[in-house]
Amino acid sequence: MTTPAGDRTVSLREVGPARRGTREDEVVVAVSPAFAGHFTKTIVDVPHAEVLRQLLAGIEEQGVTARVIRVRDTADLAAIAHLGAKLSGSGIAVGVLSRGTTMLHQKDLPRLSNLELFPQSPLLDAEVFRKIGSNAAQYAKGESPEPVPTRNDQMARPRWQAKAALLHLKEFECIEADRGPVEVEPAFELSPA
Amino acid sequence: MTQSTPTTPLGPSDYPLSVNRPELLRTPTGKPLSDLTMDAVVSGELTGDDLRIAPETLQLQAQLADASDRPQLASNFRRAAEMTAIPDAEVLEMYNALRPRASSKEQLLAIAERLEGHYGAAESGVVVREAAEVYERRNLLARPEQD
Amino acid sequence: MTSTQPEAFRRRSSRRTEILEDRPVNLDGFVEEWPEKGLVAMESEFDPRPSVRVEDGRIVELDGKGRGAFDFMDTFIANHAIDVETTEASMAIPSDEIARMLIDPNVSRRDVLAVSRGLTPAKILDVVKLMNVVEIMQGMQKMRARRTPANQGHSTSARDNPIQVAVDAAEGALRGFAELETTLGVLRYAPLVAIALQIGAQVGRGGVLTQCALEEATELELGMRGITAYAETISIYGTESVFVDGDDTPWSKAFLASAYASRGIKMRFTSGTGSEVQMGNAEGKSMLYLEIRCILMAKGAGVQGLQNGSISCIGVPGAMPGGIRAVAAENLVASMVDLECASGNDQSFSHSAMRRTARAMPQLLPGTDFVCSGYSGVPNLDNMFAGSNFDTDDYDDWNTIQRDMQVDGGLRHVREDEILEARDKAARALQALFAHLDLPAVTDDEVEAATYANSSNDYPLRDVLADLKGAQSVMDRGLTGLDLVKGLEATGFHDVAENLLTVLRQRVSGDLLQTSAILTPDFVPLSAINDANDYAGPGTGYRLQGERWEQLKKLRHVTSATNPETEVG
Amino acid sequence: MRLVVGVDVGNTTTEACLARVGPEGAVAYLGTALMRTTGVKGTPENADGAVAAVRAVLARVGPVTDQLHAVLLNEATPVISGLAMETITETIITESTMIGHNPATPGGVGLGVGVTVPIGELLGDRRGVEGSLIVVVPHGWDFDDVAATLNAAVRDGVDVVAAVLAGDDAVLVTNRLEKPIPVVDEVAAVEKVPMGMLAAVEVAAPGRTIRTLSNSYGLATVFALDPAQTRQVSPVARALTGNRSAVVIRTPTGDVTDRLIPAGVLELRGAGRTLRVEVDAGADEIMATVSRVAPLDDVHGEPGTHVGGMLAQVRDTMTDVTGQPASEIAIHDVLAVDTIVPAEVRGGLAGEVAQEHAVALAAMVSTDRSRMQAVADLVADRLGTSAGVGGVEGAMAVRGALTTPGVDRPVAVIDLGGGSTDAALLTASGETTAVHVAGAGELVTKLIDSELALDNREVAESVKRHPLGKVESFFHLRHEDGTVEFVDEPLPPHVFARVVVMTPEGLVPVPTRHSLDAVRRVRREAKRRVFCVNAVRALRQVAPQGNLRALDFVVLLGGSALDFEIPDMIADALAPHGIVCGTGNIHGSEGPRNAVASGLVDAYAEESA
Repeated sequence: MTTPAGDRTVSLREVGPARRGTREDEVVVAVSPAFAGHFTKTIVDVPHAEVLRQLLAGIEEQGVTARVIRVRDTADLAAIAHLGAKLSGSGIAVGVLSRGTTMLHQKDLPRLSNLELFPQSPLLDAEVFRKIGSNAAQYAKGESPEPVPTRNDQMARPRWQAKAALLHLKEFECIEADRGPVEVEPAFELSPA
Repeated sequence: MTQSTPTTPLGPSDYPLSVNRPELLRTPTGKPLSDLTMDAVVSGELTGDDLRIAPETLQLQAQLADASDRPQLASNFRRAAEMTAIPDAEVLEMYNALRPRASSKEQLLAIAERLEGHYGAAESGVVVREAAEVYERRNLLARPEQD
Repeated sequence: MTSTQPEAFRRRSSRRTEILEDRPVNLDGFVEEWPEKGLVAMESEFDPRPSVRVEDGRIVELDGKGRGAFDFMDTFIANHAIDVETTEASMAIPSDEIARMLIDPNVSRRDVLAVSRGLTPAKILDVVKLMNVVEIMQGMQKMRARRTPANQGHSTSARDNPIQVAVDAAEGALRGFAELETTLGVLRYAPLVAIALQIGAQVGRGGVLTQCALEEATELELGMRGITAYAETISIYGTESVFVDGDDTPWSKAFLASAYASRGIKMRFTSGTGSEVQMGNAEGKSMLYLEIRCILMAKGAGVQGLQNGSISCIGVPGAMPGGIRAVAAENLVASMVDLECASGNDQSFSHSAMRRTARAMPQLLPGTDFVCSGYSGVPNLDNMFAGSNFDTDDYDDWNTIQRDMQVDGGLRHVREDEILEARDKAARALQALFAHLDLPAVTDDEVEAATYANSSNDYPLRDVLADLKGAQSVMDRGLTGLDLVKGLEATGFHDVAENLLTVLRQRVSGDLLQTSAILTPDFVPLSAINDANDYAGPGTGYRLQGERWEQLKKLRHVTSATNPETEVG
Repeated sequence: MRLVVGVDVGNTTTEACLARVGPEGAVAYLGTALMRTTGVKGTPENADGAVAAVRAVLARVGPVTDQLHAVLLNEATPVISGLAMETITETIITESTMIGHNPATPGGVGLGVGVTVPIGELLGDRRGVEGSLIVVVPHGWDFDDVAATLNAAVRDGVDVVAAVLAGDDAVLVTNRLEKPIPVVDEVAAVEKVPMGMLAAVEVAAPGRTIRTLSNSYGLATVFALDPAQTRQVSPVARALTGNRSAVVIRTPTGDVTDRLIPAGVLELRGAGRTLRVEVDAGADEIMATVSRVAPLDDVHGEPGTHVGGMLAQVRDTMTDVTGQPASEIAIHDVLAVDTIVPAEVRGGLAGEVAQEHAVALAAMVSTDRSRMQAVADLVADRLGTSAGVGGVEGAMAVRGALTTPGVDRPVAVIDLGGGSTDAALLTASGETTAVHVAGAGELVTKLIDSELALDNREVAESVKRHPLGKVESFFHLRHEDGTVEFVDEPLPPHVFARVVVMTPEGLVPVPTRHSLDAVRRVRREAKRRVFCVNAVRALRQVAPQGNLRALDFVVLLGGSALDFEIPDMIADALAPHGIVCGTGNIHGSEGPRNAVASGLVDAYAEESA
């Protein structure tokens, strides 16, 4: 790779309770309790710093602003994404779990529904996260993006199914019941190559 | 119905009925098994109703299940015999009503009453009544809209 | 992948390690146990201790819980699955004694059932926990409901091409599957593909039963119309919260079971170890304990059988220590409570061919009602159930293992000329039937391609729009199995028409509703009633011998003893 | 009193009309039925559908099969149509001259002129880096790193004037630059951009288009061109018109051409002569040539071209149907339509798309060797009644059309079908003439499919049949007429923010980035170019001396007469000729259906009276 840089890390600094946004041109990225905290990478070792950077880049490239919130009282992806959507000025949110599973949600949809769902966490890489961010922003602008193509791999089951279950359980351990969502500021740091 | 009822309960040696006791079998339209021929199909004499199971036949299969020490299977066949009278769409409707948080207790009891009263489906009614009671205890009845 | 370690500190690997590292088995995932959360196969100190208490003819305590604390699974099992009359006596028998009964040839299947119908989930777990894999197999050999083992196949197409589904069903039926199952990529294709499956199956071998896995309403409708013959994808779960997440309860599923029977349609439930922990709500119980709750729930609902063996969650127990032993045990439990058991081996399980084979031994060697509840009768790339543990590439291996071990896994080697004949005939029958019913045409090129094809890539592309319209018209015009019979008869496929009519006629008798029922090539219903498992030790029960053994001795290449310069077959 | 059934075997549907005919020829219509046609129209396979239709109509009015006197079939001419589309222009870029594509989100604003240099050269000691630079960034560079590298270079005095990126990073990079420059991104084949060449990058503000590079003199200024060179680059400027961003690189022999592809030759024979026309001459020229040889005897296409293949296939199909040798099958009509197809530019570096011109062609064969008598014999046999061929389709259709309230002779009908558009005229004196012309509903679907680049006939068909809407939120949608509809239940997620087709089964999303208005324009234009053009063409062929003013009443029949806008569009097209045009309403109750079947009954009644 020609990129001269080394690996990036991210820390999420809490800046106060998450509030409903007022800008119509914003997308909320809602992360799960253990994202970029207890965990640092997805099930296939994509660093959370990269997940977040690409999601935010996809949104920014479309000229839309983004806010990041951490949901603390549930590890249910639909609940996280839906809460994000309700706090989003545009009504659009990206929800993401530590293991990488991602969902696009809109505030008027029933919680159990979604705009786009990416259930196969082992198949999500930086490029896909960029496209997900980009689509979220396009929905926020009222455009009609092509849904991000989802991939499928029959052999993902033997390789990843149990680890996914384990990560899911670990994420549940990090739930802090009765603590509301909090707005966070991502601070990316470049570790020396 | 013209179905002849055997005087003594059936036992394992009567199975399969289609081979050993065809004389006991009738379609819901009253035809014997031997009428279900290719000629009858081609001439248009047979309709879809001729290829359904009759409630009496399900009762016979229930006897066989009982005689094979399968009381739960037998009960299922008896409930099925009751349900042959319920139209397809209503069967699916009732099934959907039994899903968690889909119905209030009153709605479930109304279904039970319809089963018992309208269809004479006493055993099926019992299942729905039991569901109503358990759903109430386990908080699985329909709730007012919430987020 | 993630070589974050600086080069200098990386340890040098041996050549052998590199070779082992590259073995397919190392592409599989393995995780450590976490019993507190239920990430454990079957040995967990967090599982309940067995107990039962009956008052006034009602179970008031189950596995350490009083009735007031019952969740709906406890309630359903206590009310419907456990025999109140005998439970206290059965529960008083020490677990090791029951475990020994399971493997003791002097104790009949009936004697075991007399005890097992009074056992609670925790007690059953306690019993099977005492058994190693060989003992589990011994138990399965005796407790399987039907004496004669059988197998089930999948016939699907990555393009939902009905012609492919038909010809692969015909080949599968000819090779020996007693049941064939299909499902769709594009759901609206269902009517055409279900018809194709039915026609192909009846061409290959009259009396094969078919089903199309769909959401409940459409699956039931296709069954009621006589286009399919049985149903299987009725899922149940071992904890209340996961059951509710699946939008069902034991009562809704029990109601559905009666609904199927009321239409004369054979049906079984589906469950399996690992599904609850996979969905994050195992309530701290082992996978096998929760699966035993499913099995007893199915028993209580009065459904005749169960598809289990982890099924679509096989990657979870597969990654745990002793996980495949637990999967073998869940099949045994289904059989020991007198349910038909379609025993899994139906989902992509491992990158390693050795693991795939080993995983199937506890079902193949003792025999089950259906050794695979979906051996892929198409190449796995066409398998719309996300791939099976075995596919068409494995046919010859499977046949050879049957011959090596002298066990009946339900399949046989068939000469290519017979296979080509069946495939050609299935394609032509479908061509004639579609033309007769004014459904989208099947061209001669397609028939030709279908006869010699392996995967969906070998077929001409179909006009999907026309097919979908045709599929819709099947529903709109209310076509039934009877219309298929008429069409086949009118177009000169008399034998296929007769086969299908005979299958439809079975619905009137209800004989296929009994436990473990299949149809023999002579259209005789074979179930746990007239083909009850009578295993009583060496020399008894089902033995692979006589004509069937002669069939299974045949392989693609066997050198002739009379003239070693030639092959027999 | 006699019971008779008129049966019309059409291309897709078979219609039946049951009537009681009195001794004086009085007709009482008892009912109608509609079934799918079995087999190709005009072949013995039609018998199944005909019998089914007769049974259906009888079943509808009670058990009277035994009293059925006669079944009357139309003389149905087998009509087979074929469709082909030929791209006739192609935009080609040679030697990496231009990247004129329109990425959704370029970065920065303005014009930068400099020499191309790979970003790698800005790292390290930057030896050999001088002058104004356009930095080219290959795949694999992270946007943060690109921005950091450019900022560092600029801080050290390097004159970076613009950048060209492989990835979709332009906004990200410009947002991080200390000195703003125009940036074009999503250049897929960025490695083909020549280095060390003078180039220009221009980006316009959102909602604007570029001004300098789309202007020949702008290019001349930027690259210091002489008049001869300026003339050469004018196609480049033209190709960039309307873009929000562009890159032009000056290479020694680079060029952009708009090439005409030889699409084959049509040989038209008729009126005693044979004329040849190049398909790439366009639809107007083809149709003008067709009219010069009218009435057309036959058409051939140059072998080895799409046109040749299509015409041969039409002929083969007819051979299969009728058993007539291919040499005896003649193509009696063609319809050519100009269309536009989005196609990737050849030699492009960024998957640039140009709107290439194409010609769509429908051809039609009809034969007089009908086998309706065989169908009649089969029907008679199966129903145990008499059956005969009761009259020619066109003649029967006008008869049926006359039962529409408010219609009188002379009357013309236009039957808007799937493969062909048919017209027939009944004069005041009772003479009829009929004609089939190529091109109908299927061609409309094809035009919609290709112009919107849907590549999905099902969606195209749906776009053709139903009005459009745009889902603006989960609780409201805007119809194509601008009205807004609110709903109580949230709309399903798969239609959110999409242009949708309002089908009776619900909203179906159209997979396109085009706006609702663009989709609507394509749909209406396709219908106009096929049905309006064909209505006029067909009527001219049946009108006395080809004079449309001689027609008073025109009745529209057939499936497309039920379309929500085609009848109005045709009426508008005919209005200048003083024609009353509307959708038929057979017997005042059947709508545009059943005209031929009831015409058969009427003809029978008239004869027997």
